[in-house]
Amino acid sequence: MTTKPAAHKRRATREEHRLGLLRTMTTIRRFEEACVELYSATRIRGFLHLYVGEEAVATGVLAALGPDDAVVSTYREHGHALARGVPMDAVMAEMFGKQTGCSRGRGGSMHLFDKSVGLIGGNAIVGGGIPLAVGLALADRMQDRGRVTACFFGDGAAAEGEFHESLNLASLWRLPVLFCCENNLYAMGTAIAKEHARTNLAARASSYGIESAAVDGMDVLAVEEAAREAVRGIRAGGGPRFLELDTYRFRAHSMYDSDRYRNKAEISTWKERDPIDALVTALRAEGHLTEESLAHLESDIGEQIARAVAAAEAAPLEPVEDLTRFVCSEEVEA
Amino acid sequence: MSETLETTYRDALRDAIREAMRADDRVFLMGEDVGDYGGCFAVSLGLLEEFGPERVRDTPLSESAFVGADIGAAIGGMRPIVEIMTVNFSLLALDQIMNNAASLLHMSGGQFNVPLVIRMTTGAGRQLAAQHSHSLEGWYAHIPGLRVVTPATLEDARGMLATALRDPDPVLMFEHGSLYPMKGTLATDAGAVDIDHAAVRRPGTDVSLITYGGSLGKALAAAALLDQDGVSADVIDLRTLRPLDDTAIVESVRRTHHAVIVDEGWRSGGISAEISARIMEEALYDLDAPVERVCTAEVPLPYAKHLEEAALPQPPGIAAAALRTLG
Amino acid sequence: MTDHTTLSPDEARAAVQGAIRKIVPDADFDSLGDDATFRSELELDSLDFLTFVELLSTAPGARIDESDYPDLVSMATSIAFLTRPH
Amino acid sequence: MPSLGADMDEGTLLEWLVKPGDAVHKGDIVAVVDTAKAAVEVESFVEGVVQHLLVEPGTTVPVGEVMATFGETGPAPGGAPAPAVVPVERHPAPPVHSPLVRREAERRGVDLAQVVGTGPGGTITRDDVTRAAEAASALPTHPRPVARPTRISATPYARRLAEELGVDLATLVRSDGEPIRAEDVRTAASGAAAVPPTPEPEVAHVFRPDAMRAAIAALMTRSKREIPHYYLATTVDLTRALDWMHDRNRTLPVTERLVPAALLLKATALAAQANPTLNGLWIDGSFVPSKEVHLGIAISLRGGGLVAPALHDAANLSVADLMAQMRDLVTRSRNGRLRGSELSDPTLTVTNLGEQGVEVVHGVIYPPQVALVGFGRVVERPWAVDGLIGVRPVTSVTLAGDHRATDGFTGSRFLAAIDQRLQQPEEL
Repeated sequence: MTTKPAAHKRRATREEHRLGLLRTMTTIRRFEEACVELYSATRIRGFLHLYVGEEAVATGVLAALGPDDAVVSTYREHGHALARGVPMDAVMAEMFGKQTGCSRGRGGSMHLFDKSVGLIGGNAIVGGGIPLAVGLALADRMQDRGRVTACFFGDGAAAEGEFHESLNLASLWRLPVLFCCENNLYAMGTAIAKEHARTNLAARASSYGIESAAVDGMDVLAVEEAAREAVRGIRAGGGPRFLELDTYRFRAHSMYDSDRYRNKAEISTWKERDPIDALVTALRAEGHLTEESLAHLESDIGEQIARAVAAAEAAPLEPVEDLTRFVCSEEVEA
Repeated sequence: MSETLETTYRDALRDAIREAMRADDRVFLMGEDVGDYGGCFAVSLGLLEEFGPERVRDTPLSESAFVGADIGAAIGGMRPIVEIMTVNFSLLALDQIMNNAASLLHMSGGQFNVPLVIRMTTGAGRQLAAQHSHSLEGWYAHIPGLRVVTPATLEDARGMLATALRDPDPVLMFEHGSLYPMKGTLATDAGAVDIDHAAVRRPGTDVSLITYGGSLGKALAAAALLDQDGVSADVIDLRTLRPLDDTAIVESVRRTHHAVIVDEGWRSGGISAEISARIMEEALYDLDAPVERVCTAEVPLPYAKHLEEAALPQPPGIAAAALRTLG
Repeated sequence: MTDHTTLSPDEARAAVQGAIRKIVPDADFDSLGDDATFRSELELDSLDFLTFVELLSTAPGARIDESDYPDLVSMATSIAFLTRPH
Repeated sequence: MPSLGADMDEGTLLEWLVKPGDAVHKGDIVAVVDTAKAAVEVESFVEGVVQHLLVEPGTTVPVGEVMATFGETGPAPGGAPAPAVVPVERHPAPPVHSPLVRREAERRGVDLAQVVGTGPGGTITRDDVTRAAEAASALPTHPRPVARPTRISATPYARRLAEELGVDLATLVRSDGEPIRAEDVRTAASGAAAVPPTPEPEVAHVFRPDAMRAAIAALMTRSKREIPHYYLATTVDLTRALDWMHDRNRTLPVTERLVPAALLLKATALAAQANPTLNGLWIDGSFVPSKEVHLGIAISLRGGGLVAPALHDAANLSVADLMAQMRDLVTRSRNGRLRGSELSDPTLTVTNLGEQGVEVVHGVIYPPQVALVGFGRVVERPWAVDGLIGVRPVTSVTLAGDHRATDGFTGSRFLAAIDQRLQQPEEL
């Protein structure tokens, strides 16, 4: 993927950078659309939670991170994995449960891991990744590393005890964590107003002494800017930061969900704010994107996805004899 | 011969922590009241003064967050020792222990191991009533990806931690609350011990008493009672509940043909059931009587002393069970 | 039969009881009575009886021949035999 | 029919939202399907024009079934429809039978592969199995297997030990209903001369009275059930034998003196050596003679019970040695310290109940031996010798013989041989 920060390279122009963001968001969108089709055809199984509509959040936040930073995510993490630079072939193979998958077929859609880019999972327990992120940050602090850990979770997680315990601990110890709350207004099928006494989640984080901001999560540029500012503050030793990223998922919670708790008008209204469309419109208006270059981008991504699917289809399965590998470490530390 | 020193289980644990922290900068201790207070059971008394607040970290009462944070810190290159005050509080961190510590390595296809040691106090016998008297080590032994150790002797209290810290994967160490004041002598150069094998604490020929942790002393007392009846008991200290040392269990049963499992956990679905099942699987044709189990009565532990004593395994009950197997 | 010091009745009783107890450890002499026949009441067989004789022979002065066996059938006869001057 | 969840195998079409001729774009909702969990909208993954709708609303179809076809243009009457969805990999599912059905089929010997199911989706029901079984029984079939014998209750270790020591558990079933334990098996091995055991050091055998009673009960029951006994008796004049013994004893210390039993045993051993068809074991329907005479000596234990350990190779022992070994054997029996071989080796057993006062013993053979010799009490009886009547010490000698192995003729020759030996005590 393109947004894996590459500070050593020539600094991209502003236009190049924005085109990169577009490519990332579009890649996530098309990848997931392919997943829906593959799921319907039973090639992908298990739970499948789609990020469609929320692409600006992962894309914008991860554009603000450095290569050594860490990312902890949720079960709706295809976007984070791709935006962070996990190779698409490895993500797709994981969806297929193949040996070449980024978790060797043991994780599936909800548990994408890649040590090489600092992605410490896809965590399928709501709120379960938050303490983990705090601990990663603690280790960095104790070892004087300048690393930042970005921790993604949703509005649903903000009702969990682990959310509150972790925010308190991170603030208490001034740990370098960037809390990214993807507020898509629904905890699965329960609207935010039905689950939170106060729906202003950023304010809630503030109460723990964490500098917080609410950001338009449908605007990738706004997200990136807010994230850069927060990361700067964290690296400067100011302790954790909290971003509430207001967004919306265009599709149901998961494949089996009939979406009966939302009305179509609400969905349509949010679709008008499609983050990809918004960026396309802006780039066109500035003259940085033509019909041809957009078509070229789309066909490029289409081919990449087709290759990933073909590779996943062809990839070997993990041998059943290896079923119990990775329950315990295979090599004891010297 | 090496020199010996008079010590206690508590002091042996502290010496082990101190030695580990001196040897490796990555090792640190974290938990509720481990610092200023000196540890709820005084295990970490004095460590704050020696190592400072960065490495002896008092935490908020947030079991899930600080256990989760230690998992993160372990992944991040540290070697945390977490103290959970008592096993009942570990339930608040069960999500982290099970869904993260035990699962991450496998879920990530071998990419993220969690070199973490979680110590906690377990067991009853101190009139602490229903919420502070659990023996849930058997529960944790159910979970693949964890190692569960139960030091029952001074040597193990002194030596298991170092080995546990060398383990690349999470180790849960259950310290029975009644053992902390236990006195005895220990070699001054006592150090790391293996955490793979069970130990025969008293060899015998007629019946196997299979136990661990806080029940070891009771099993040994029962063995002394049996001795008076001319019955020779083989007392096995399991030491590690996961992975179980099947070989030691089976070898003992092959010697004696009669087995009694003594477990302070409840009987239904407990580790005693697992041990019994393994004996059936691997040594059925050596059994000359059904396996007997002496476990805690199926009640939340009561406060009153006589009720608590009645609920827990006691030497006469263990001896009686042994005699039942002998017909 | 050489003339040795003979046993007193109490010594003789003790010697008989000691010998019998070695063969039948739980023999109850109180309920047995002095006239009870050892072989039937205590279920002594010929080998047991031989052992009994063997044990009694170790008592001072006692040389017991086969012909003496009928004198050793009960406590009363045994005491009489052992206290009799030889 | 798309798969809308990992556990979805089929779906019911609720309604079509398109009709033939409609242009459809990728992502358009074309139908609503009931997945049994919820009504879910189905989107199209293709662009094109609806040609045929192949499934009627209200119909339940499996995942992967083609529901509609799309083309570049409108419907082409008679044209081959093109599938609209990615073909789903479907393996023919192996038939799933309920545990009840499987158990019933096994019990009745029905091959489920041959049964036509009438249940939902063609599944086989219990009634189907019943019908198949009844149909099969209407045909000439193999005889039903013989009912298995009642299961014997024994501990696993006892079972293993019984196999190792060659003990038949059926003979050890306890009257108290408790399972047979290892100890019962060892006790039985001590009473029953069985197949040669594995060499065993002297071990402690704690004989429990109740277990031993049960073992004796089982063994004797088996004997009376399996062995057709015949009985012979004769009376033997012991004058010479006892005179010889008393003479000998007179010069000896108590420890070396003989008892009459030693002479009786020696005579029996020699007689058995001369009549080998009485000395051995009945195994699997035939007699296996033994080269040595291992005399089993029935020894009553204090507190009840009985063992009959072997006096090895008795025929070749001097009377003095036999006497010494007999004493040792009796002592060790009563201390519970017999060797495994002693418990299992006897080839012919002698019971000497005469010691306890009875005049005649009609014994029960210890399986798998084929004879048992009994000696009664030595009594003084008027006895005619050379035309004169005198009072003589005599004993009654009996033989219980296994009629499968020998006849009365052999038995009487054997008793005569014992008599003969006892008349020449110095030859013993």
